Amino acid sequence: MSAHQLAFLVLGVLILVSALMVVTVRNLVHAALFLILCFAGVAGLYVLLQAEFLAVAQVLIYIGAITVLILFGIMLTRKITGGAQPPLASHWKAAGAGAGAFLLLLLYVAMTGQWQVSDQPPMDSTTTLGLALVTRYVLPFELASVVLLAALVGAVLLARDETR
Amino acid sequence: MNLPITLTGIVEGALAPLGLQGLTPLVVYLLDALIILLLLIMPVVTILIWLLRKMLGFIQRRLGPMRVGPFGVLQTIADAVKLFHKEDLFPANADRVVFALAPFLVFVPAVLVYVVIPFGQGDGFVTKDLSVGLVYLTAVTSISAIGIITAGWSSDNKWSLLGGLRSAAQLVSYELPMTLALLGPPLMAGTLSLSGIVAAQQSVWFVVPQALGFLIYFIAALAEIAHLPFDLPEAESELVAGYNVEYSGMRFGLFFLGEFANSFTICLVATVLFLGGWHLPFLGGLPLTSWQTGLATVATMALLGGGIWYLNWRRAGWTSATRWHWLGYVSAAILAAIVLVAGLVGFISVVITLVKTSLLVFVLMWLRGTLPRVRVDQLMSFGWKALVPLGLVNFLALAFQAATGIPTGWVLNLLFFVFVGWLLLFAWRKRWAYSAVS
Amino acid sequence: MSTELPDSPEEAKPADDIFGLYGLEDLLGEGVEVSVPPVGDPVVTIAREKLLEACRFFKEEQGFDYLILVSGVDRGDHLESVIHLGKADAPNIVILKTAVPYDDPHVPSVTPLWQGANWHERESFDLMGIIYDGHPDLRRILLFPEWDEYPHPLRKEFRLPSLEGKYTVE
Amino acid sequence: MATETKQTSEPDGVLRLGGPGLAAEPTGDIHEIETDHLEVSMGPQHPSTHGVLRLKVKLDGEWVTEVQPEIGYLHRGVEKIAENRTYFQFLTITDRLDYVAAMACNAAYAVAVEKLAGLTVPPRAELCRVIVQELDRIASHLVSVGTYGLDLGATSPFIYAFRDRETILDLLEMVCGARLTYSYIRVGGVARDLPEGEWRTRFRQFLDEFPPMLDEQDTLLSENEIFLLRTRGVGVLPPEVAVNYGTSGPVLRGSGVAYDVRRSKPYGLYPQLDFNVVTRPTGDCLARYQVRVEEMRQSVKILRQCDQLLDEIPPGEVLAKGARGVKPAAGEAYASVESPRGEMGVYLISDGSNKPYRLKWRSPSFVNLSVLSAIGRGWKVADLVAIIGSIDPVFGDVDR
Repeated sequence: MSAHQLAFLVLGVLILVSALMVVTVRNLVHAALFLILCFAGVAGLYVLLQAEFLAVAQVLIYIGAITVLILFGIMLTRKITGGAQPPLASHWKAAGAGAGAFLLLLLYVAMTGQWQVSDQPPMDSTTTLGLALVTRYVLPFELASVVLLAALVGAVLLARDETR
Repeated sequence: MNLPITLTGIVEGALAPLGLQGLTPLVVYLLDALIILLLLIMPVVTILIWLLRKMLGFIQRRLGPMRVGPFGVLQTIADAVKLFHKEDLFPANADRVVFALAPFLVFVPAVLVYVVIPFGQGDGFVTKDLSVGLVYLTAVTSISAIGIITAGWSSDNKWSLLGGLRSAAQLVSYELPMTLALLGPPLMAGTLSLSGIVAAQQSVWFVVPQALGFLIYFIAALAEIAHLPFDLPEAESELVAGYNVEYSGMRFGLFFLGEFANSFTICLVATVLFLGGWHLPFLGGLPLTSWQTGLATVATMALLGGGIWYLNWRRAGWTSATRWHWLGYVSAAILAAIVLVAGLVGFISVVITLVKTSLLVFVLMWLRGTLPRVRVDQLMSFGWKALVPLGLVNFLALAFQAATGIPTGWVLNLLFFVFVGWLLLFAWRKRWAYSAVS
Repeated sequence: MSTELPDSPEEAKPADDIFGLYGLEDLLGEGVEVSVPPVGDPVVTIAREKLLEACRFFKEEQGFDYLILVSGVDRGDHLESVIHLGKADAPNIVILKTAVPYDDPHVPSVTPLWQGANWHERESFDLMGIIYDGHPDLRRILLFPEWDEYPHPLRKEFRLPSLEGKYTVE
Repeated sequence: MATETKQTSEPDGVLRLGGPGLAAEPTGDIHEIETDHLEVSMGPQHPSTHGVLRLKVKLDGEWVTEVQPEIGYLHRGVEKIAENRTYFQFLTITDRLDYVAAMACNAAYAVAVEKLAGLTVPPRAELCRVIVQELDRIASHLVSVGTYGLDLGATSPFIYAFRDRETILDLLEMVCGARLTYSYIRVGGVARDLPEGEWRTRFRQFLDEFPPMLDEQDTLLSENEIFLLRTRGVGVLPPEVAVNYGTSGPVLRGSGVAYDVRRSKPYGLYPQLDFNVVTRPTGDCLARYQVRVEEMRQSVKILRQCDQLLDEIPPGEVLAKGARGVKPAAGEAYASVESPRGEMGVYLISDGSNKPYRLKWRSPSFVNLSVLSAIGRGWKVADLVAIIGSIDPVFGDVDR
């Protein structure tokens, strides 16, 4: 067994277990912490794929920014001790349907996609990514930035104190 | 490192009988990290803490640690031993697992950062020269925020929760201007690798064309590591000790160590990205040879020693207890001897990097000795209303310059220098004291 | 920036009539008694029904805007609530005394006139047991709320047990 | 932060003040979410409450919506002790009241007993009293100003201040052998005359060296933009409220009221001395800080004059005759001195015996602290720390 295989095995188990814990654990803060673990595992997968940029971006955005905000939100809205929540919320049917549909989609892509395997070491992924973003995928890129801008404006609007 | 017997060879030899040769790179990597941690970071942090306390003592006209070892050099070790002996307390209602893990979430990223930082010229002085080193840097440092928040939350203490919330808001807010400022050097160097960025500064350090970016980075990084004017998460006089109020023993020690490691890290990063890393001023164009750098090092250290001596002499009327100037001479002599005898270019480059870093660390200590703490709303408005727009303007100017060749970045910096000059003049002429009243 | 002030303490000593103290007596009639002792400041003894009125008179007509002290004294046969009034810009002091019987230790609070009386009156209530009617928040201040060993330790009936028979220098 | 103080008169007729945070009352639909106020207990072990003060604080986020001081953790029943000690014995207890400025406590008590018993203090003793009181005032203000820096996160001013305080404590130690609980000012005079020789030299040296040192230390704070941001316009106490609450000392003078017992109700040698009553019009934390710093300069000015007077008033009697076993006639007296924290008064009632019948201590810290619940609301927690520091309570004095 090579290091790669071992690492993949460990990471896969880690991701699956922590993802399961996110949805089953009763304490919201614990769920957020397991989410971090899950994200970290995904970042590890990217490293195995030699997509270093994606790996660090995963850590930077998902762990460093998003979960911090999630934790922040939980702490602001929950009691300090984080009262236990029922693991299955009221919308579990809809959530299950959505997740199932997504699973099917993923399976379909995985089955039908044409996966290229190459012995060549990958190019400098940062340059490739950057070029692709501003040339071939410039429309989605710009759309995403417009969405972000809208979110930003909305946040400012919500946070503005009307009394002042 | 170019050892005659390589680490890889040893590990491979040990693993081969077990049929696990495939794991060699992984194990080598882990061992490498361990060696870096034990041989580089722990001693550096230990010495650094001593140095910081000495500097603070110097600013505050006291001696600093003096009891343990000659001039108190072993004080940090004594402190660590003391912390290890302390009882590891858990508050009754604490979330035990999270409470136990939080210090590691703060300390481990602080150490992981060193993986990509080039301490000197050549491959031997960087653990793993990632092509995305800079992104790695920001990514890893952002993890420690989680440790601080969870520490504050899991303690089940209102003060520490307030500390955790404050730090979450602060870290998220200041990550933005810091990242914006960090985008400058790769724009000019054309690479995200840290050694690549250092190499690009051979002729001119990035602090010259990017003085504004450097300043934004330094201020935002101070807030990121919760250093003095921005140390609200652990504001002692307001939140008792903030997020770490319930911690004891070595868990507290980890926060403490992580904090000092972070102080060192931001200075090191600033050195690498903006102060030219191991390049010497005005000698950048020349090939790095041992005698030149040796002379330059001696000159620098002599200047330092002389400066310290001068300060001491000027203040001798108040207190003659601190005789610091000889320390400057001794360190200059030791360094000169090392440089001249060994003549190791790589080693010299490490020394240069560390000297620059120490100067920045001194600035850090200077701030700590001088400034009061800002208030939380002032912190936020400064970050969002001053640093973020400035960072955006700076980044846009640099990007425009990089794309078109029109020197917008230079113009912006010129404006910045003019502004700073005006500000200094203003501050000099405006004597607040009591001229207006009484 | 200093206020104009008399040059010596002798000058600062007020003559009786500057105060309008006798005017107060006219105003309030019975139940007010004024005396100027040889040592110390003028004392006005007032029945408790008229205390608030007198305080208002002193504050608004006589300019005694600065409340120095509200205290309680155990006179042996009755309690006494003592108010020291001063001025922020002059050296005058006037002392207002109100007798309070043990069995009905009520006296009007002067907090509506001076916020500063709040803590003084709480302390007097705490240690001396005088109840100030109209006080916004009359509870113990120095002793802890559950204190009941000697309810009001500054009263003369409470003798320090540890000092009984000791430390008496004659 | 703009200078913004709200003043409301609520139904119970109680005047309430508050900072800008009181404007942040939620309105509109979006805010109609159930929110909890965080109730925290600040102290008695909190590092910035200057002793055993406990504040019950209600927080809305970081805004303080209500602050309720709880005191009494250091209550020792001093007034009861006084009734069981002779006039002479009680003097040492007074050291334990305002332990940061024990000379002022000695003086307040001594002046009151002298007024009651009609004792005349020898002129040399009056001079000694002024010198030690002013030295002690500087020492006390140094503690206050230094720890104020510490409250706001600046560590160095504290160390600088304590360096200078050390010199004063050395001087006072040479005078009376104690560094904290002096018991130097006695009823009827002082314990002994000021030492000659080396003490005088060091005293003069201090007078020469201290002002530049004070300037240097003050530069660290009052010329620091962050310090100004943290104190200017924060915790504003309007003059009419300050008088209404009966505050005194730097708290009152910081609000622009020139009330200084040394001038308003002169005692001892002060009428002969030239000094200014320092006031600042703004009434914020910065004003209170500045008053303290400037008062130190005024104290140096007084001490300079005293240095000359030391040559003019010859050494001689320093304790009035019959002061030791003083037995005042039945009667009562109120006398006060200007302690570093304000009007420190003693209300003494004598029944003709050698023990006080009743002693009531008017402690400035107690009165000054009572204003906190009024001016502490509507600010951030950090401001609350700044406000407490600027009030500068000493808990030996508050709780007695």
